[in-house]
Amino acid sequence: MPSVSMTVNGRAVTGDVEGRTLLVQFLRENLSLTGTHVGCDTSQCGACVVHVNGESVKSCTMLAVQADGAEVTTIEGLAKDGELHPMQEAFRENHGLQCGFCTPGMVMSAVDLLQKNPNPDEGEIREWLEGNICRCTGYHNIVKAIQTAAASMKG
Amino acid sequence: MQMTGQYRIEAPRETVWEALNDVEVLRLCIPGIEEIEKTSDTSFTAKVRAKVGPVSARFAGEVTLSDLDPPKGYTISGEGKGGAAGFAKGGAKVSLEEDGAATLLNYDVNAQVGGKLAQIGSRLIDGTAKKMADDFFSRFAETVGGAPAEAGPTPAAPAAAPQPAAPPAAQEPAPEPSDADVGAGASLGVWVTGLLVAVLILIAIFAL
Amino acid sequence: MYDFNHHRPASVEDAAKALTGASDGKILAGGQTLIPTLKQRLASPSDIIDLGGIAALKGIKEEGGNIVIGAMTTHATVAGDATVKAKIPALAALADGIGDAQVRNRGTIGGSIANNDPAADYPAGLVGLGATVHTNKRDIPADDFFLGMFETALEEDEIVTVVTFPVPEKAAYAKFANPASRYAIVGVMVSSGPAGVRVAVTGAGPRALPPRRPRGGAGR
Amino acid sequence: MSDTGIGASVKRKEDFRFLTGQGRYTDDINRPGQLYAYFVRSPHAHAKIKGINKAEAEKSPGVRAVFIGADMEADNVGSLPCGWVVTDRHGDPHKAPPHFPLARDKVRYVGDHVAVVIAETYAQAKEAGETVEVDYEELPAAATLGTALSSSAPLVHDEAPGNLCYDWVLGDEAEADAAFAKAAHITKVDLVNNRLIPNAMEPRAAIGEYDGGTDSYTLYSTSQNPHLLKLILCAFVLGLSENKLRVIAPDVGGGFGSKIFCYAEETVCTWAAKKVRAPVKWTGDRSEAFTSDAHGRDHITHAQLAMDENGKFLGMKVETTANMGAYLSSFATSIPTYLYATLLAGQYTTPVIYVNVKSAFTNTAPVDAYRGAGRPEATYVVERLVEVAAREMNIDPAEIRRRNFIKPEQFPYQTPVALQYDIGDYDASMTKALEMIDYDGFPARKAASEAKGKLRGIGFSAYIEACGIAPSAVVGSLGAGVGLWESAQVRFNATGTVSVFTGTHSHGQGHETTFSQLVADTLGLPIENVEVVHGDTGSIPMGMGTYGSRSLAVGGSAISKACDKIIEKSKKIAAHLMEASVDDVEFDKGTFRVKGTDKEKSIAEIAFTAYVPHNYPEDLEPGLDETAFYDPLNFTYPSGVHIAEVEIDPATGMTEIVDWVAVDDFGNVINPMVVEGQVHGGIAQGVGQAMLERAVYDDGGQLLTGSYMDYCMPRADNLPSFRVGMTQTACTHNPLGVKGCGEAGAIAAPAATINAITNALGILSMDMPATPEKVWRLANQHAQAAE
Repeated sequence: MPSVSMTVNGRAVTGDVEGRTLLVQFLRENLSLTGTHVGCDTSQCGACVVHVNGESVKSCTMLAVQADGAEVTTIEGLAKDGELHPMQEAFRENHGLQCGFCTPGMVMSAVDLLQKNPNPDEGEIREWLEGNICRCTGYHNIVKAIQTAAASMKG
Repeated sequence: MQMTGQYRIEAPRETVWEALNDVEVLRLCIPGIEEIEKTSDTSFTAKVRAKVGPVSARFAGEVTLSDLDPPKGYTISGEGKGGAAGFAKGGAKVSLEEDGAATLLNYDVNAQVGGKLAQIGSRLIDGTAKKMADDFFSRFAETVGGAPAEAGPTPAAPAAAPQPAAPPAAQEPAPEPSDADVGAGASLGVWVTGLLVAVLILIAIFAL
Repeated sequence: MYDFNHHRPASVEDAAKALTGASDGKILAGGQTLIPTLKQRLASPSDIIDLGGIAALKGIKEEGGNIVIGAMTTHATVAGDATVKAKIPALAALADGIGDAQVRNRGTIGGSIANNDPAADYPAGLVGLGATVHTNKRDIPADDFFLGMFETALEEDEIVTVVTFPVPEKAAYAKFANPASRYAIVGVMVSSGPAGVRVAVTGAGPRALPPRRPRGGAGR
Repeated sequence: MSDTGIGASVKRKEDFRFLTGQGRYTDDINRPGQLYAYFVRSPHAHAKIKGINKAEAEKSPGVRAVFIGADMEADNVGSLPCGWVVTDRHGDPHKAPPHFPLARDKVRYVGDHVAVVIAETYAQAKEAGETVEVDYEELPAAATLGTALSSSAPLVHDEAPGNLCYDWVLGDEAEADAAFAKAAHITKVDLVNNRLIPNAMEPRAAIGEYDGGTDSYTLYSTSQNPHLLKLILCAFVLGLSENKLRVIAPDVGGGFGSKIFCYAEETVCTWAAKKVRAPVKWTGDRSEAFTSDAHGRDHITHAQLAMDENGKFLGMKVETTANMGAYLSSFATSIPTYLYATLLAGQYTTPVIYVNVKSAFTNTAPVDAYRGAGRPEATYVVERLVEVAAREMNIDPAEIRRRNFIKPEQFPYQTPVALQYDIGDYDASMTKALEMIDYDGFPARKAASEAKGKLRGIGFSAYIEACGIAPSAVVGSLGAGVGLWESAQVRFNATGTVSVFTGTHSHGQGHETTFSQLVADTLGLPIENVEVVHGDTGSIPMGMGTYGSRSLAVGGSAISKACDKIIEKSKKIAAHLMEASVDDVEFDKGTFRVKGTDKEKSIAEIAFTAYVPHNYPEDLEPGLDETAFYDPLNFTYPSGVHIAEVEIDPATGMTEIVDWVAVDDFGNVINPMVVEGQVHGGIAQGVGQAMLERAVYDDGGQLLTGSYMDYCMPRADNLPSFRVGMTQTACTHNPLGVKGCGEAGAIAAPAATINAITNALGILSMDMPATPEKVWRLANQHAQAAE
């Protein structure tokens, strides 16, 4: 059984996994980081989005062994010292979530957007979110939240 | 899905008919065949490995011949179970026409896929079924007729898909007009429409 | 998913060796098609040869008037690369329209063309731009590379290493995406460059092809 | 208004845990020693099970047990019931063929449950599952609604000849015919209400657990109504004592109706936990959700509207065929009848309405409530009819609606289809919506679009909803097998904080916040001091759960009543503590005062003494903990007007929603932010139905849209930002004056969208979903016709 080592939310972790173990399974089952969710099996819903080496990826479409040696950030690693990340805060402020299931992936995806494009317009935000499905909010408040976060992160 | 096609085989009808009933010939022609065994004069069991891109599924099943009308044709039908992938079943009505010294083989295939493959792979089913039928009949024509087969496509629908550049081939998998609104490749209309529009957009871009 | 042996070779040679040595080996590039297929248990390879550890397969450079893209370069990298954007903006736009942001962060050009999905974007890009596919064994012009639905000229133990694109005078890619899967219902790459005017279409048939009668008399 | 009181957009209390990955959904829960279940499902739409060979699976690594229908039968496990009896036009109950959790003799849809494999890991269970050999004799399938009732259709159940579940009528056909005979104009439409798959983002999951020491069970489940699930499982399916089953529905990732029902999987996990003496966990994947969650909608309707020469409605006749799927899901029968036909009056004074609904069994997944449940279908019929009528009569679409609106002075208004609307002001919503969309400016906007080569259209939908699903007496008289009241317990802790136990369930609606606001405001407490507890039958009073936009109107009213009881009891305590008469004690903002004195006690002080009653008199009971049950007098009737504006590119058929105005009357509003969020989500689902979503089975009963590759979910780039406005007429019969808001958007949006698209295209009708291909064809057909 292959052994993998990676840094997850700043913490070095090691685990024995099968070749077929998905990154999301490793996070949820081995590390009990259950904030990352699985909402589909065809890599479309985006509930499982985490950052690997700083980029958003679908952790259900990546093997744990592929993340060997990587820096992984999950929703649990976003808030620092009990302080919500500005994106989390903006989601709360703008009611960008309802049932909360798609939220971790949505937030991680949105954070990656602002890394790449700190000043996106509404159309760019909507297009970026193509890989994240939310059934509750109609996206209206998610888009608002990302705009708010963009403004607050600019400072 | 349904599809039809025609092959001209450079062999007399009797020869073609015999080949159609010869397990050894079928073994050579069925794409992905791993095992085939005759269980009676009109039936055999087979194991086939179907590979479509990343998908690779083993189907085990039975094939039966019916409506035997030697040497004019028969109906070949079968059903295979593919475990997690689901099942595939279908049949082909094959008729043989004499065309001078050669034979025209007409087929009318009816195929259905069920379970997981239908559920998540519907966009690829028609193309795959068509490809497998073409593979079979072109290999068959080649095996029996000796030379690469000459294709005479008789499309069920107006051929919208681009034609391949090189033989051997019947018509390319023209997707069947289907009821699904959303599947890629779900509807012939969408393809034609989309193609035209995309070409028009590009022409507009180039005209600038 | 069925279990498999995982290999992470450090060179293309080792990867080819692992592939030859496996009873039913499969190359893993970005994995954005292969992993969902494995999850659905629609394939059960004995061995997975993960190219993620081969640094030489990544990256983009300009060389002899061509844009040279390593097989393991992600769509996001191609889409965001300054050289590609300057020299072949149509190719950057094509890469930027594949799947979604997360798929683009993992999916690779080599994986896409080796898979040759009939609705994928890159095959039309390669044919429409007159690219050449380089493997560990040979160089294959794009026109000869894409054979049919999911079929390429690649042999069993052949691995795509690099794709080179001649820089066209101008080019454009347009696609109609399936609203659900976002695969191309149809995508068209048109270019005018060293190889003349080229048109290639994906989605509308089993493989990326020039249309039967290119408009305006353009042809290969 | 305080910044956390009723009417304030308080930020949600539940968000911190969801935003930091600390939500606790069923799949996040793991029980010691748990095993994993994998369901072997039918790949066929219709087949006889001739035999099942499970020997190899039983020998597979890690496998503890493989169960099939016969094993459940041997344990006398019953059929999953349908809880609502619909009486047909001849006075007979609907046909109710059995629905066993694991199929016995036959499978009837793709995804039907055939066997369950229980193993130490999920992978082991799945691998073993593939070795279960089922010998099927395939049968022809009745896969499409259009042909299911024909005499040549294969029979889904022997118990239901002709595949007919019921043939039901509402209204008087002769009266309707008489109204039509007088008509100056009759508008006819043929509509298909496309079948939808709910797709809550969290797939269903369940963990069944058995405690041998107490002979009791715990079921963790993704349920919208844990008590109802408990009741059904115990009383109808598993034959357990109700005191021996605890159902916990923790955080649930969306429901939209699909998690109301009692499903095979949770039944099997509960039952099997005792068989294998270990917790049994099942987590569905999306593929399973597509095939085996109850689907929604799926109607074929022919409707007619009779009018006088001024466009005044004289009568309506509606014939609908509704799909039930292969088995009756928990409430399936009521959706196309009592939740559909009764809404066909809409906001209008149509005096006579006659409805005939035939429900059919087909070899497809069961169909039941999905967001709006019957009411979107009704609104689609009414608002398409009205729109087509306006175009045929050449009357402005807003004007024809205004001419027929029920006027404010006509309330309470008895419709010809059994409902009594308590209050509303439909004209007010229309006026506000027209202002917000700048209706007068539409011709100029249309011209501007045309100058760009685009087609612009505007579409109205004036919807009404009957929600706050209750009252028990009414639903009981209509055949419901349950009461539809709601419960609440408001429990003061000794230190002055409050735990509120509600029988409703929150799976995105924000109850923890809204209910806290309600309690904090009513009792004069800081909102942080209020905790809302839901979802655990072990701790909450029996309640009926959340669906049909009932939580605030019914559940919130129960909380309000419990708070009243708290205040009443507190007054007695205050009177004792301040040595005054109860009648002299007044309560205001958390403080009890003796009239005309400066004596006062805070509610926290009262609560403390209630639990430390060192000097209570004999007749004063300690404790401050009150439970209330609330059974309303009527449904609530939210209403509103949605206006969509679209722009179509005739060259591509691409439709863009360029503006959306929603003006809704939800009565009094506790948290406008939460309410607007509900409206947004509802509109998105309605637009999804109108433009993107459609479940497609092929003629053989295979689901072709079985993943997100083919079933098109609305995504951010399919939708605009919405403009939401409100008008208010307070509900007359609940203590809060509130109505329901959860389904409004999904009810209003399909008609608004299709009305806008057909308006842009200059045609009368088209079927949903309005995909680019369809729109392109119609746009070009239209262009040709115009040349």
